[in-house]
Amino acid sequence: MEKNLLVIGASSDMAMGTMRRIHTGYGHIIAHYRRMNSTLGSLKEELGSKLVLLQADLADEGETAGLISGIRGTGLPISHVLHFPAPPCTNQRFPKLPYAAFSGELDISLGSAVRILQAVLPQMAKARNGRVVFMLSFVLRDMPPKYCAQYVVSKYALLGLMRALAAEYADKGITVNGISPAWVMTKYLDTQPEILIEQNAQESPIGRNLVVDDLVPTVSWLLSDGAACVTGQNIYVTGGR
Amino acid sequence: MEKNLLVIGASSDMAMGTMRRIHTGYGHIIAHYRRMNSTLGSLKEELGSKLVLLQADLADEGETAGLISGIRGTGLPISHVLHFPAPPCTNQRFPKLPYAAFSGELDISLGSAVRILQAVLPQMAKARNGRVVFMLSFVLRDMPPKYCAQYVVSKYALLGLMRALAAEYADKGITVNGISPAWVMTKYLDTQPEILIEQNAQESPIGRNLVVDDLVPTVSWLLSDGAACVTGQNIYVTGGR
Amino acid sequence: MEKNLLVIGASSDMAMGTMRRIHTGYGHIIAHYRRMNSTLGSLKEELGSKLVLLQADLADEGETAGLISGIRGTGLPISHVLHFPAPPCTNQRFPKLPYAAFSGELDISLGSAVRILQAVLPQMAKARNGRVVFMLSFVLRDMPPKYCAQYVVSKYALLGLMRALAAEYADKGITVNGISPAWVMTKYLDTQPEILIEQNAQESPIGRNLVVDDLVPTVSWLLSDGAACVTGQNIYVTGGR
Amino acid sequence: MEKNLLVIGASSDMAMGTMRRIHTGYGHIIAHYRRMNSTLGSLKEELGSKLVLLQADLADEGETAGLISGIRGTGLPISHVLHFPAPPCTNQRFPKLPYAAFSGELDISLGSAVRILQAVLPQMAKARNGRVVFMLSFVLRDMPPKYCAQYVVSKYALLGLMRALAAEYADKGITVNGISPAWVMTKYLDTQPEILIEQNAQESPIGRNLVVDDLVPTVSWLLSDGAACVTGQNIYVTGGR
Amino acid sequence: MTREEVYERLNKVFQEVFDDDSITVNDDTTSDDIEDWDSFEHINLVVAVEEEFSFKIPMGKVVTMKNVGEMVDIIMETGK
Amino acid sequence: MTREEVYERLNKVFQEVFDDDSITVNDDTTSDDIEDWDSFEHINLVVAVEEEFSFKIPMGKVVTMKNVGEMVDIIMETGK
Amino acid sequence: MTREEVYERLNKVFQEVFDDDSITVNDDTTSDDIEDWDSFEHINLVVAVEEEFSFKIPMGKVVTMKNVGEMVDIIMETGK
Amino acid sequence: MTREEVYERLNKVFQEVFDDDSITVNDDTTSDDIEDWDSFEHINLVVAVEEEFSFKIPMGKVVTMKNVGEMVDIIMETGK
Repeated sequence: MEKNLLVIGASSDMAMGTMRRIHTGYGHIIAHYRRMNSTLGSLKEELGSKLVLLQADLADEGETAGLISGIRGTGLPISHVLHFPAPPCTNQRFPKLPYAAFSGELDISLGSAVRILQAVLPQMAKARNGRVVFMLSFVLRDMPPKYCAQYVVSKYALLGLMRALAAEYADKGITVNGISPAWVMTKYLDTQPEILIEQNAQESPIGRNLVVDDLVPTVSWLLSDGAACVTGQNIYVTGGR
Repeated sequence: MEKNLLVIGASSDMAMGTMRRIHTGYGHIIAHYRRMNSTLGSLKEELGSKLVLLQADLADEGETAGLISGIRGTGLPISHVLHFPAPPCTNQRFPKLPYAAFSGELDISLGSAVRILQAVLPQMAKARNGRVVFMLSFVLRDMPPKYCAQYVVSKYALLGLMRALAAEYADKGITVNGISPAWVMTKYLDTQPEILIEQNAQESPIGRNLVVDDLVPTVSWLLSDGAACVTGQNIYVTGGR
Repeated sequence: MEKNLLVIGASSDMAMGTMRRIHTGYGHIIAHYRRMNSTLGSLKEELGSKLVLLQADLADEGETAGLISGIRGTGLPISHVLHFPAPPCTNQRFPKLPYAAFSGELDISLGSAVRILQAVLPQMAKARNGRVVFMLSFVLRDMPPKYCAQYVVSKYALLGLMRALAAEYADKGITVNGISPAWVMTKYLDTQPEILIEQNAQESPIGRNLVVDDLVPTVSWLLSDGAACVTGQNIYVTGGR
Repeated sequence: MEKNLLVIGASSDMAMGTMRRIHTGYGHIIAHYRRMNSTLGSLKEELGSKLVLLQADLADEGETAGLISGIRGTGLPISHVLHFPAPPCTNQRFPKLPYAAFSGELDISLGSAVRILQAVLPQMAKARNGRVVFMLSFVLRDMPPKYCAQYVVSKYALLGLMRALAAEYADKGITVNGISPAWVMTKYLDTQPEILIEQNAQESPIGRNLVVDDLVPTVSWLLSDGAACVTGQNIYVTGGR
Repeated sequence: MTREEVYERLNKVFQEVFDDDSITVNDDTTSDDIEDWDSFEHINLVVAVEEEFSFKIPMGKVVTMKNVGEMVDIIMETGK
Repeated sequence: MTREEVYERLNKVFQEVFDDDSITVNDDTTSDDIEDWDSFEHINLVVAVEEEFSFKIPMGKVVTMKNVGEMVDIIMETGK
Repeated sequence: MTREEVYERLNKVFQEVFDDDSITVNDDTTSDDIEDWDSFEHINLVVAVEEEFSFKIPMGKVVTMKNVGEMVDIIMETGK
Repeated sequence: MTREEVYERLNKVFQEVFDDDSITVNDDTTSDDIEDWDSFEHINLVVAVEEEFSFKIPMGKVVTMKNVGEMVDIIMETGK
């Protein structure tokens, strides 16, 4: 049965790095992106028609709806889903966070996941085969870091969705899991002060922050046929933090 | 130092049962409610001016803002907060849930918690003393039940808020915790089919569903001075499920 | 129904501090101790015949058997059990730990728990009423500290016993729980270098190490009638570590 | 750098099935076994000198010591370790379990792990490279099954060892993880009544019990270079229980 | 109430619950015969039947009903 | 095999499993009548019955058996 | 750049970060003297200082700086 | 106590802690120069130094000591 991978948030360094490593396993990759960039462009050149690019701003409900019909429009049955979207995380004391910081983050990460998965899961269930992987975060572990409540809340909401879907689809051949990395060196960290990034690297047992390639093998394992009996799990990739 | 308890969602059976048992420990109880009912009415009669009732529909941003100025209006320094609000949970397959079922539930439970705590926490931090307790749920444990993804997601979001606030306020004399009960016999279960309620009771090691009084001692412990070093914890009260 | 409390490891600062605070709730306290000390002596003077002292070295199987017949000999039905025994923890690299460091620690903490609970649980089950509380440790949370593998292993073993008994006795009116504190200032820390103790205090959000009184309210709550629906839980008391 | 895999408990169906699938990745496999059987025999024939078989009864301290010198005797630097040993689990009420059921199980599973890892970890640490994987169990999740306290305790003890070693060796290029399967159809289940096995299969979302091949991909991922940043994790492979 | 009358009303209930007018059930129909008949719809079905025939199906039977025939038996015993 | 013969052997099984020679069971005996008859001993009981009468009790019936009478019915159907 | 010039600009930085124009700092000022000076504002402060004086404060010193005096020393060494 | 005397005793301490008689340290020796000098042995080292020179090294300095030279300075200040 042909495997088609749907990637939400494909213009992130993490998504692009992952696609570059794992595309061989799939017939087509349908990749949602928000802003085109050179890396994604060259990946498109490399993969040609195998990589279907769909643009949308997930903060806009209408565009998300458009994305969904775009996915349907490809006529490709989705078997695997990778979910990456998350707005850049800025640090702020709780009382100074506008509620929009919470709702906005939830609409993008949770909203995109709910709407798009509602569109693709029924057909994955009919096919009795599917894999869904959410990019979560080490903040889910125990006591989270201070001063990013909106980020922590949105990751917990995704964790809840992951668990709820894992339970609801466990008897339908579909696994739903998450991967929770420590800080990964990507554009995503641009909003963080350099000293914090440096501090994180020093405090890590491996003496450095993670890079995208540290995560790829775990993502591919969760997407693989061999992980058919692993569901509802949140895998921490932290180098021992 | 006088203790003043703020109760959000006071018209729920759980809130009313709790207030009835623990009011003696507080100078005043500021109780938000949505719809007046006879139990709350008689509690008001009983407690008189000690119980300050404030009405608001938390689904309405304006009314929530009004509630906050109402709380400020009392001029009473809040030292303890109990958060109960959650819309009745209906069972539905994931693909059939409108996104409004998620966002609506989050706006009420998470939204009320964020907005109201942002208003009261700074002064609790100045006082270097405070207790916040969230009513969470057993669905947070491990594999959740099927067919209530919107409920699971909103409880996970609150769990995330609880943990984030516990971390941010641990050095300010404020503890933030949650209590996660199994099914409790209250109006809240009216939306559940009787056979499911019966089933739950039979499957419980204690052979029955919980009642509000099963939870009160745990809530009072978390609110007590003696629990000053307990924070970020989610206490399961399930009778051994 | 009269409540009789059995305390294993009563000569520890933690046990003595706890008994001093909670003895009023019990008809008798049957307290096992290893070495008499002045504090325990004065507690005995204070409580008189209410406090039954039984000496035994739990490292010695014979003496443990003697202790059990001693408990039976009192003819007092045990309704509540507090388990404290743990050998002082010394830091050592894993490869340098003799296996006796593991088996010795397990024999004392796990061995005493298994043997004594096997003697008292059946009658507690007949009475359809009982409380068991284990003193565990914050090392159970997430990544444990380095260089005390034998200590971590023995605490995990007790956690496992706690969970197994909670499951087996949930339908018999018996709750089994644990309490996991961060560093508590007691004799027990004498084996730790002062700088580590100081370091721990500084790294704690509350700016100090715990004292026994920080734990007592949590222990009494777990032993109370009101906690009848709380079982299999491990409560962290860490001040937000 | 040549990879050499040490397998403890190689005569179990799980170990043999795993070795058959993953041997190609290793220069040599040093396999401890207790009793020779035809499957292991034919695997030896197949792999020839690549598979080094060492016999020992881990319940006997002397034989374990002999095993360790046997491992050293091969002169092969161990880079990867798989730990399987666990005595067959029999169901019994807690009060009827002799303490020997606990200590015996611990001596075999924990004792073999401690003694053998103490022998091989230092050199793995010098090489700044290593993988250790423990076979744990789904009983570690939440409320364990009833009537096998000795089994639950020994798995928790191993979980504790896993975590303690993960923390102590995270900065030395060594990862230590566990895999926790639901019931797997192997000789190991021979001690379980058929109806329980059937019941388990029916209650599983996937409608069957696991087979060894359901676990192998997860084991190989944890052993792979790609999992270098995954440590201290316990991966549940349960099909959604 | 004849068995036929019961089936007439029962078929309507099934068609509504599974939102499929082509469904007709008989004594031997089981959950295997209707694709969407899982634990979730089973509860909805029971609730709908209880409403249609205004009576409560005892817990035990909810779990053990093997086919529609048994359901009809229960309805005819105590349903209205 | 007569019902009497079954009961003769069955009583021995019960007496061994519950380790109590005073136990005698009849058609109406249920788990409520024997204090130790919980989920754990139920399994042991089934295993012992299967051995004594050398046959397998189908899964479904293991769960739904309401009283010893039903157990005897099953034994007489398929037991030896 | 004289110590006075540094303090002139540094005071502005402190006033902005802590959003309080009344703040003036000197060699002996420590985090104890400014109520809001916690781990969070310390990072913001360092970032603001780095921008104002366009240079990077080495990690080690960020952690060990005991008072504003030491901060000024670092600025005068390498700041612009 | 001269710097030489301190080093004489200090070298013994290092040799015992790291259980290696070949070790000799000087002002520039850092944890990088001694393979086993990690967080664990650092604590043991501090404890051993405190015993040998019967004084307490203040918490802050335990963390910030950059090389053995600084350690010797501290010892000469307050050690006996």
